[in-house]
Amino acid sequence: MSQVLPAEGGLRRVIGDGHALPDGEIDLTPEQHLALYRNLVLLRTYDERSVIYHRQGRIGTYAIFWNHEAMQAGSVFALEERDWIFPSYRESAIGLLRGLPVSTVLSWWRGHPAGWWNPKEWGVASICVPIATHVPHAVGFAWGSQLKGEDRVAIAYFGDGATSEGAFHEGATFAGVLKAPVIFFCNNNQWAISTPLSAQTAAPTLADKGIGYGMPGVRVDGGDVLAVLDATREAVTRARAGDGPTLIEAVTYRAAPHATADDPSIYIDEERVQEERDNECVGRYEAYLRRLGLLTDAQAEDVKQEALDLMRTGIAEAEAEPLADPGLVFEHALADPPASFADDLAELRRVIGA
Amino acid sequence: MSQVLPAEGGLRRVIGDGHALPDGEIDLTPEQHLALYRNLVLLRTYDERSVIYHRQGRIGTYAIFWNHEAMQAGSVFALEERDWIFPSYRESAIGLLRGLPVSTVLSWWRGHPAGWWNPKEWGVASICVPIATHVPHAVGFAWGSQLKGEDRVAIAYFGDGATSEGAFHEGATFAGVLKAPVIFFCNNNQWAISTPLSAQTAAPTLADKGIGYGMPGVRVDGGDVLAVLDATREAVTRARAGDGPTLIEAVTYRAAPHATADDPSIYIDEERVQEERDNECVGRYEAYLRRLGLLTDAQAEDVKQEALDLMRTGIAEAEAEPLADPGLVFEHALADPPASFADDLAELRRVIGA
Amino acid sequence: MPERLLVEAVNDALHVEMERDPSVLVLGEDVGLLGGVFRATAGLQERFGHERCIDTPLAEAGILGTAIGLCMAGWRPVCEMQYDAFSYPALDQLINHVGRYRWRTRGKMAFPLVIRMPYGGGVRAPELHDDSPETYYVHTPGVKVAIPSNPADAKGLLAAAIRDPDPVVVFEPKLHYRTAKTEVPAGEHVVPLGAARVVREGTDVTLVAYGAMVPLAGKAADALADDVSVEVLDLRTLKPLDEGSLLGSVRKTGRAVLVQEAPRTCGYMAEVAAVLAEKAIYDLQGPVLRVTGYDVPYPYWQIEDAYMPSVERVVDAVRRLLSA
Amino acid sequence: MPERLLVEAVNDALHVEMERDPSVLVLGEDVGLLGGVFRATAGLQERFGHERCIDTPLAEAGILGTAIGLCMAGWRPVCEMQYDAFSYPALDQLINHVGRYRWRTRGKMAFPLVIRMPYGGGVRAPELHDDSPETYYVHTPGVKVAIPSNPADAKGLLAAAIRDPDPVVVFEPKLHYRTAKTEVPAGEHVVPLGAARVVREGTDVTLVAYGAMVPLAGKAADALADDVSVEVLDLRTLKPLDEGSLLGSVRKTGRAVLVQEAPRTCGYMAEVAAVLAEKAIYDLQGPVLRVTGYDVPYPYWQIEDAYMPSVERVVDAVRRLLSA
Ligand SMILES: Cc1ncc(C[n+]2csc(CCOP(=O)(O)OP(=O)(O)O)c2C)c(N)n1
Ligand SMILES: Cc1ncc(C[n+]2csc(CCOP(=O)(O)OP(=O)(O)O)c2C)c(N)n1
Ligand SMILES: [Mg+2]
Ligand SMILES: [Mg+2]
Repeated sequence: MSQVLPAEGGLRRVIGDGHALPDGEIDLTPEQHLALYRNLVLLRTYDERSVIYHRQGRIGTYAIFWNHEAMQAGSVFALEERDWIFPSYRESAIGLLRGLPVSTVLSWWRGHPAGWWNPKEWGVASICVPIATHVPHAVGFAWGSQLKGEDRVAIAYFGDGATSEGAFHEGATFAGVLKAPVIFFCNNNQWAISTPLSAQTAAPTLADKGIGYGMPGVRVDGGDVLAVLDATREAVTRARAGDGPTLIEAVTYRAAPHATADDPSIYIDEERVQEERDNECVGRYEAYLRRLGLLTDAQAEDVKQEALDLMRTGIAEAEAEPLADPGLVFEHALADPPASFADDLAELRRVIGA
Repeated sequence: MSQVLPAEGGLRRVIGDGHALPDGEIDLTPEQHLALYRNLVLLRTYDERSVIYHRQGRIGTYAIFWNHEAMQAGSVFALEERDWIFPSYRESAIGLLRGLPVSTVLSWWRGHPAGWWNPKEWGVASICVPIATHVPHAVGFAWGSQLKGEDRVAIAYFGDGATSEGAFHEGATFAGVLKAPVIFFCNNNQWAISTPLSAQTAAPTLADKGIGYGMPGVRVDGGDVLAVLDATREAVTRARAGDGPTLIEAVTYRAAPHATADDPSIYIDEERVQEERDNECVGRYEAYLRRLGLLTDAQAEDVKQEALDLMRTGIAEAEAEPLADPGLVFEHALADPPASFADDLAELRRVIGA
Repeated sequence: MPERLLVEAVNDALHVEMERDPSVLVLGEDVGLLGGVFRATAGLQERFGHERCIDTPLAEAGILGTAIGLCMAGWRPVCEMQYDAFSYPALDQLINHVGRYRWRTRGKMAFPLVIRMPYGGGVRAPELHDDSPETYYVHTPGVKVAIPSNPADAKGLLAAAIRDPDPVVVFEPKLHYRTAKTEVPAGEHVVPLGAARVVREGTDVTLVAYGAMVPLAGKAADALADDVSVEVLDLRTLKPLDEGSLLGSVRKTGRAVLVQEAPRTCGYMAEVAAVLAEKAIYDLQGPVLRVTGYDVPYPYWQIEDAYMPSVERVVDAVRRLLSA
Repeated sequence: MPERLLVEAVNDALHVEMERDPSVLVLGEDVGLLGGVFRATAGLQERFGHERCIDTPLAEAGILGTAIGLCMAGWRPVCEMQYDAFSYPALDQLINHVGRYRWRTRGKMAFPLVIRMPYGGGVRAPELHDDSPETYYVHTPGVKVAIPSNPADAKGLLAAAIRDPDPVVVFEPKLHYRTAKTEVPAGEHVVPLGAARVVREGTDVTLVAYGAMVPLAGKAADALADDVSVEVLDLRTLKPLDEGSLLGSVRKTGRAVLVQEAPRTCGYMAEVAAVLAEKAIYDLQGPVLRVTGYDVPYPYWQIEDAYMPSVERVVDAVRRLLSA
């Protein structure tokens, strides 16, 4: 039986600051570093372009993940293709790291059916909107795969606020008992919309919650993509070894509005936001790579250009999607639909002439 | 701010075994000891008679609490009259300790309206049947009382299985954040019907869950009424001091069927049950009192007789309740009932001629 | 044909279907070691192992949420909710995920899960062991709902539910778990979803019922037999509703009395009445009457008989209707 | 009279009622510091302090469960659920406790709590921000349900809900939070629960609606005005239903088209149709038609207009009914 460790005190960290804090190391080839950098930039570009697209009225309400890229890219990098990802709305674009087309995710935010993908195709579950409710799905998937003798790990992403929901608790309880190969990845950005962590829980840290489920709790600097990768690798190793779930608390600070509809100026600490923006995660990793001589200006430029190109194509493709047919209202609800659906659709078509 | 303590390792204990284990002490007068003993015996007698009444068909299905008396009597003894008790079905008779008539509780198990009491009259909330759902009620009550400047503590009773429910988690989360003067009293009898604790959670102990809510977790021998009293006193003191909630895990082993309808022989460890029965909580306290010279044979006999008499009167009163009027079906649903209720009742009376 | 109690028929269906399809598994509180508090799952753990009959932690949303993930991993989970009123913590997973996930994948992933639970009153049980919560389930898009009234249907509908490609909720009338042994086909037995059954033919009035109300309707028909020819229709599946059988019967009799034990407002018979008011309005020779539980909390069991639809109330409704 | 948006009227009601009764408090996610994601609770925390306007942890069952305890301590809590589909985790507390606790104390304790939430579709929002969950609430014994269709009623019904001795759920049509400013009485303004309102008089057909469907019904009536005299009835309270107004109107027009945006099966209009099928059967000159959302998950917002009842569908139903 694996041991339940008390949550770590400090934040795990690999990337230094180029001055007082020395850089740490991690087992990655230069190619892997570049691939990871590419992932980070892809997410960053997706996010920044999306905010613009929203302003231009080309996508709807959008949940910004600026400065959350390290948590997403770092953790996914520790997975194998066969492992499954269970995202919340905050990780809406995480499928890009698996090759999901940009246009698909943009279509989701455009409310177009083309935005809904097949989880089996990408190993990425549907975006979960209701907080924490996907946590037990990840547990069931991980455990069910294990029962089938498949070596698959599942990772569920959720926020600090999500840890208050019963769904998180019940999922974590099941995972502990079943020793399911699942990772609970908590993006602790210290806010649930306008609710600060201090109004969310009295737990000393979120990682401390692990012990209540018999799983180790790990705290990591959420802006340090390598620390995130490192912690997730360990969790993946535990999971594959049959030692059960791990709770990872990645600590950051929300440096953007909750979503495009939100105005955080009412509640947030602007100074702290500025600090965070000055130390944002893509730049941190980029500086690290440059310090280690793993990234040239030309390479960085290429990666950024490539991401921008992908976005341009993506939005063009999304906007080129034909108007959805009203028939889709009925089409996928049931595998074996009742006769009434056909009647309803026929009537609808007659009335709206479509 | 109060400090969150890691859950204690061993079980808190006061009563020794008369041989190797020395007796501890607790701040109680001889009269208080006798009152506590009376409470224990009252609960024991209630429980044992109820099982007989059930066999005789005089009450319905009944949730046995044999050997849980120390947890109930010990903890209630630490409260003031103004504090509120939130029982589960396992603590159905806990109101007796506040003077609630025996006939009332028996009527509850007889499915008679006379079994439903006014919580305000006794400081005892209604018996909660759905697991853990009363936990947030206790939190809201405790916090709401504090907001009104009333010095009231609330105590919620629930089982080991209950700690898996979202309702427990959400209630505990609220309590921690609100620093509500509430005590979470977990009767860990190591079974949820047929489900053993090992299939319920992977947490090392249930008390360990406290840290996830920023509250101390205390483990106590649930068969030791003085240890329970002691731990609850501490929790009450914390609560009154404004230091917030405490989680008490009282450890025992279910030595009777889950309820009269249950046959534990399929699943339980009979040897362990026998061990528990040989060391049951009322006898333990009785022996302790005798060792300390605080209880004579005559006193013990009196107390038992008194309890038996109360039961005899109680069942007679319960059985003397007139048949309930069908009008009660409608009577208490709403303070301001719709006109349809009167119509429905009139029709019902016409049809059944009552 | 062997005779079985209703709960034995459920158990039989689970055995047969788990045997037939290795991707079926059962999970819930006390379903394994104990075989369920009603023993509906007795013998499954011995027969199919701990991995296909799992005692879960005490958390209904966890059970249903985990089952969704199990579907994603290729299983066909059958979840037991221990009692009707204890299924409510799982409604969130039901409404926001079970009923929507297939749609969310544009039909690419299947969620062939089953939720089964004992439901209904009249069993002299403590509070909250008596609910008829079908409305909460029926109103939820993306799920189907069946309620058997007898052992053979209990087996056949559960088998159909397990084989169905969509999520299906099966409510089992606990009042009749052990009231009567009747013939149940051995081996594979499937009663298709969406097919009502005329239990007794008649020409004056149609009693529409499901679950525990079907035997009751039968008794009311008996009580009226001298002078009223009563047709009793057992809906068997609430969603999808077998409109054809319903309209056919009411067209014939011209009168309908709808019987449900759930609270009246927005109970399932409201839907049936609405269908009749739309599609049988010219066939109706009188008002559509409902005999239902009342819009109050299920009462203390000593007076539960006053709450539950009774033979007397059904007979009275029929007589009122005939003299209307 | 001041003119206000619907969401401002809600905010006004909260200010007035909290001022009037010091035992009223507001709790929910983001209701305090932010003033609610729709700003329905803006200004309350500044005005009444952190103790009477509380930002809770993110846990809906916790919110409602805590509110029950607050009632026991003598408070009148007003809970906000941030959105319709996020209220489902609280259904367990609603069904098993909110609706039953008064009964459980034999009427000795009051549970004067309010749950209010934005509901409904048509707002081009991501999934699960569009539900019309009223059936889940209406079917639950022991709770009342109101749904305003305009700013004045939004204020008055919420005030009535807060003052009511029983638990009341108020759904606010988020589609119309900011569509129009209309007159709202200043200061205390109470619209009694259980009283429907004829919004527009007519003689040929009654359109029955509530919430966001009332303005829609009005538009349909406009579209038909040339040759059909349409009466529009705004139910305002779903439970208790104002049967008198409903039956009065249908008795007059002889025809009813019922409009709801929730999925059809067991939607609230099933209940209205059932009441008509029982109590207005001899007044009806044609079938009772329902125009509703469909029995499918609420769709991708690019095609939500095809799901939502539209003026065209309502007009079509009326024309079908008139030619039936
Ligand atoms: C069950 C549920 N309740 C409420 C909401 C509304 N809501 C959307 S995001 C959010 C805050 C989530 O905070 P957190 O879990 O910290 O994640 P973050 O957004 O910070 O990534 C809330 C309350 C929801 N989506 N689901
Ligand atoms: C929400 C809910 N689910 C299921 C049940 C059925 N049930 C009654 S008692 C019980 C086991 C409770 O175990 P535990 O919490 O350990 O308390 P104990 O009975 O051992 O005191 C279960 C599952 C219930 N009452 N409520
Ligand atoms: Mg957050
Ligand atoms: Mg237990």
